[in-house]
Amino acid sequence: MTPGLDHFLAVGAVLFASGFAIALSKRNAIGVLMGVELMLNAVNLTLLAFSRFSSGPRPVTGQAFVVFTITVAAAEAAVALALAVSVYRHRETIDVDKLNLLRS
Amino acid sequence: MAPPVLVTDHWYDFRDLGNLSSRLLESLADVLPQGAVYVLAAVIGFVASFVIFVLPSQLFVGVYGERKLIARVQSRYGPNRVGPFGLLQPIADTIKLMQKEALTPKSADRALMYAAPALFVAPCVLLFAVIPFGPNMVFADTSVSLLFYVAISALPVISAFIAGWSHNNKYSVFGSVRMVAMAISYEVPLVLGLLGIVLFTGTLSLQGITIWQKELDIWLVVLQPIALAIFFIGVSAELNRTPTDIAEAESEIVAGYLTEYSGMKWGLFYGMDIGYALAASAFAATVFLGGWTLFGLERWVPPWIIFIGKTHLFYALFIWTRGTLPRLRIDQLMGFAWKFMLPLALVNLVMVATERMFWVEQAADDSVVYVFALVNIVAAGALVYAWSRILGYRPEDYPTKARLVETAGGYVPIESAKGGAQ
Amino acid sequence: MEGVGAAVAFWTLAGVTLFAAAGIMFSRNLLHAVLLLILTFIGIAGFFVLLSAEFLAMAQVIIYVGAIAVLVLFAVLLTPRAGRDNGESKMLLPAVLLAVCLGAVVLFVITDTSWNTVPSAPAVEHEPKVAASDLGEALLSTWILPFELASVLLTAALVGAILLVRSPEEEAEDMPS
Amino acid sequence: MSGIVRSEPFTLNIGPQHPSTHGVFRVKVTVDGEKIVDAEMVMGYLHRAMEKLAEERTYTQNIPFTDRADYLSSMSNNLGYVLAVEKLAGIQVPPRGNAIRVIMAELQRIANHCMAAGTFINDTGAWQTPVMWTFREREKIIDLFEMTSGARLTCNYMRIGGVAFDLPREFEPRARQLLEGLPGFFDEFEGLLVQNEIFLARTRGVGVVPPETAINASLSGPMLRASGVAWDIRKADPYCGYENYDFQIPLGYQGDSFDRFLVRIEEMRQSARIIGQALDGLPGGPHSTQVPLALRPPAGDAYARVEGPKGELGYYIVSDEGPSPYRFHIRAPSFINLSVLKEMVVGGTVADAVVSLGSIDIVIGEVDR
Repeated sequence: MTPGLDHFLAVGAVLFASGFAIALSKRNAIGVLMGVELMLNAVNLTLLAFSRFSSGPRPVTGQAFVVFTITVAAAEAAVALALAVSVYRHRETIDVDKLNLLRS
Repeated sequence: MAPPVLVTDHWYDFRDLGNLSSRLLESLADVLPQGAVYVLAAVIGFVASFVIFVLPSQLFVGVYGERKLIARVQSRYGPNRVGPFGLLQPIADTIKLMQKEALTPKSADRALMYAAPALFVAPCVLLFAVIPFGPNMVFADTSVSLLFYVAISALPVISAFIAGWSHNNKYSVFGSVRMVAMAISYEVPLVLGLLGIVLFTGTLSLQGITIWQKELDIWLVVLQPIALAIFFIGVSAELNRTPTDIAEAESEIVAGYLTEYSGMKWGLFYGMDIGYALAASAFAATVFLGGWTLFGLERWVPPWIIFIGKTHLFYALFIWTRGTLPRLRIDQLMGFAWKFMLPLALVNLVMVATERMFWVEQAADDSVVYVFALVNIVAAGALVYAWSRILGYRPEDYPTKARLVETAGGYVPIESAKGGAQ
Repeated sequence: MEGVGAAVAFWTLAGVTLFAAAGIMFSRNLLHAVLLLILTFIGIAGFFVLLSAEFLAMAQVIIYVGAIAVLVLFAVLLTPRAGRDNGESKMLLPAVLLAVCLGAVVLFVITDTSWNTVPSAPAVEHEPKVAASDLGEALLSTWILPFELASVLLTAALVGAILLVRSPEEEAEDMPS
Repeated sequence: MSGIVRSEPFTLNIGPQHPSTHGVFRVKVTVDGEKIVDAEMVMGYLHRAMEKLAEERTYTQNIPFTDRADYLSSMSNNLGYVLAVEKLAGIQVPPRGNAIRVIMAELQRIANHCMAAGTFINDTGAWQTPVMWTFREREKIIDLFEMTSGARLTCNYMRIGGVAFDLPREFEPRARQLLEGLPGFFDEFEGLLVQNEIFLARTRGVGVVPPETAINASLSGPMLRASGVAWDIRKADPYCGYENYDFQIPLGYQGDSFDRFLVRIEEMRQSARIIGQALDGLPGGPHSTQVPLALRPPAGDAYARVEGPKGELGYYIVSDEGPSPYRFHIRAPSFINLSVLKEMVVGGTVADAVVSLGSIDIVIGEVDR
């Protein structure tokens, strides 16, 4: 049957939950980052679903908002990966469990 | 902007194959179950575009034509043994590749190694979905088809990286890292260059751009020479054609990310390299050379034949550079992308914006476009020359002839030599 | 959004995306996880097309698949001895439990409330088509301030990322001698 | 744990089987990213113990060995060996023999430089286009060799005391025809590449050899002249009558790969001039003197050197009055020119290393002997 608002929201929710699980459970910092990216994408999806189906004169506001989340996600990914690489340079590991020293 | 209907729309009028397929689909519409007609339309569109344009062009222009033309550049004949004038050479190559043994090194990551060729082929087929072959002969006429092309052309980079990474071989890791680094740094100026086009035509859809060029009777290559230069260099960097084929540079890293491939897996990469080059030249023909329009001639000559001719014309440009230019080093390439092409693209954007603003504000009539064309061409030449001078291009103080000395003695310092540096 | 086509597209995309998301969770090799992440990005771009936001779908493919995924690949490349296995940390069990609860709560909320959507199913004719030009105008008219802020943020992130990753030699180079 | 972890350099084999090592020659390169930190050359894959074998064969039987030392310039190799034996045995060569030897040596230099310049551009990445052009010219010269000596590559044409056969009748018209075409080809070839911005970017400043290093490493040929040192055996220690030909020595500016290319192109022009002058003044008379087959030169040693296409090609022969040389040594220019490869390569990228190696123009047969 044709996909309505509930279907898109459901997919968004499941994606968010899996991204959340990945972010919390992965040992490698890059794995955590992947989880975060997935969560941001799920949010984008839900935003667009609402902007597409909800009443309201101008659905474009939802899409404008998604553009801003994409830019924030890109900036955040760049900085997080830079962080991971520089931590790797000092610690030779980016294993989330082992990174407990605050001193450089 | 509904595309203009051709003179006749009988089914036998092969000038627009759209009539034929629509007539066929209407007759089948009631026979097939409810949704199947759309699937059938998709299949017909795909088979038509592939059988008429992509496959023959890939084989006969990509493999045979390229080898013949490059042979001519090198003052030799090129393939003329297999079949009449060597025309069956590509088929012979394909058969040879198919029966060759496809080796997989023991320490390679088998899953990725098998996936990479498939992932390299899929985007190439997708690219042809958006290219308009005729007035209503475009497979998927979305309003963002230009952006679709740029987006899909980012996918083969990932599959090339996977291919190189999965071989677990030093040369291929070299090749894949180079390929990704170069593709990323050439995508930025490429997109900025295309932005100039979008600014002028005002639409993102390729069909819209073709119609714009048809109504104003001007080709965008005249209006935007810098954008064409940037597009050509950016695309030849992304497809790894010769001035920038460092990802599989034979003389340095054997075959880059294709080192361990053999048999049909290598064949797929080789075939799809040509496919991407064809897609890029089809895109350039649509955007820069006026697509299927030829100043009104398209009412008599079938538009898709005009389009195919222009694509092969642009493809000849790729062949020409491949036959004559040596290869740049990776750091020179990166420097060239960021220090030369990006500023040029930005300045071009500013120029186009002012022209567009002038055109819209003054509501000048459409003939002002020809003035813009003149201004842009002159500005392009001046800009390229001035910017290269700034970046240190001094051809006159490089000697082009060795010094000549009469007698054999010790070291001859530069100034006192008889010949001197011309 | 004709009925049958959209439904078929929706369920296949949902299947592909969720399979890939689960794959990231359970795959053993980090690189396979990154490639599955790319698959999810493409799946989500497909969803955007279904929600008739084509410009955003293409932007998503360019930015996520073209740039961020390659960034992650490079990060994996630059950390060779940091273990390429996609292992779980000690927090595996609590993480999964928390995620499941969160998912359950949100799903319940979705199915329970009745959203006042646009009258009838998306098959309605005057489907609010948002062309790229409307989005452009919106970004530069009503949303001009966040647009400028976003560019400032991107520049800050750019400079920050470069500074973080400078190797000692590069720093020594720029140190005033 | 607190030290900054360096990205560890890994070794890469520009191995014996590699498209641009001009033969079986291996450079073990330690690479940090794209930059080369250390390079170690491994050779000997083509060692045929030529110098030992020569000690069991008579002086005339050794001539075919010298063809296979540097298989790309067999005429010059023959000339070197034959001059050494003549110096040892004190044999005089008739003027016509000398003139034919000069013509053949200079033709061989053009053929070799065509090969060297062409493959060098191939290493910078041009898809075989320049090589095809230079090979087209080289074929004409090879036809001349085949007409006179019967073989295309390893001609075995020189004999002790002169040359094996006299020039056939149609040699002169064909040679004249070739000489008319050459200057046009050189200008066209130079025009194609010398202004080419990408070629300049890839070769200027790559693999630089300063003059002091060139002299200390006893380089010779185009490598030495590209660094600005004017040294040519044909001028410094003339043989076979080179002193009465009018030609000049080309010199480079900074000793980088581009200068070597320029020097080679200019040398080809000079060789064409020498051949023209030699053909004009071709003396009559016998083409060689009679030498007993089992030649037994007096005890002693002799060293004769020739300006081969790759550099100073020397033959050192010790005789103990036996029918075969007691000791037979070849001073191979490629082997000595190769010794500076490490300084040229370290610090540059892998791509530069390949270009520098191509610019030295080595032949593995001569390097490994």
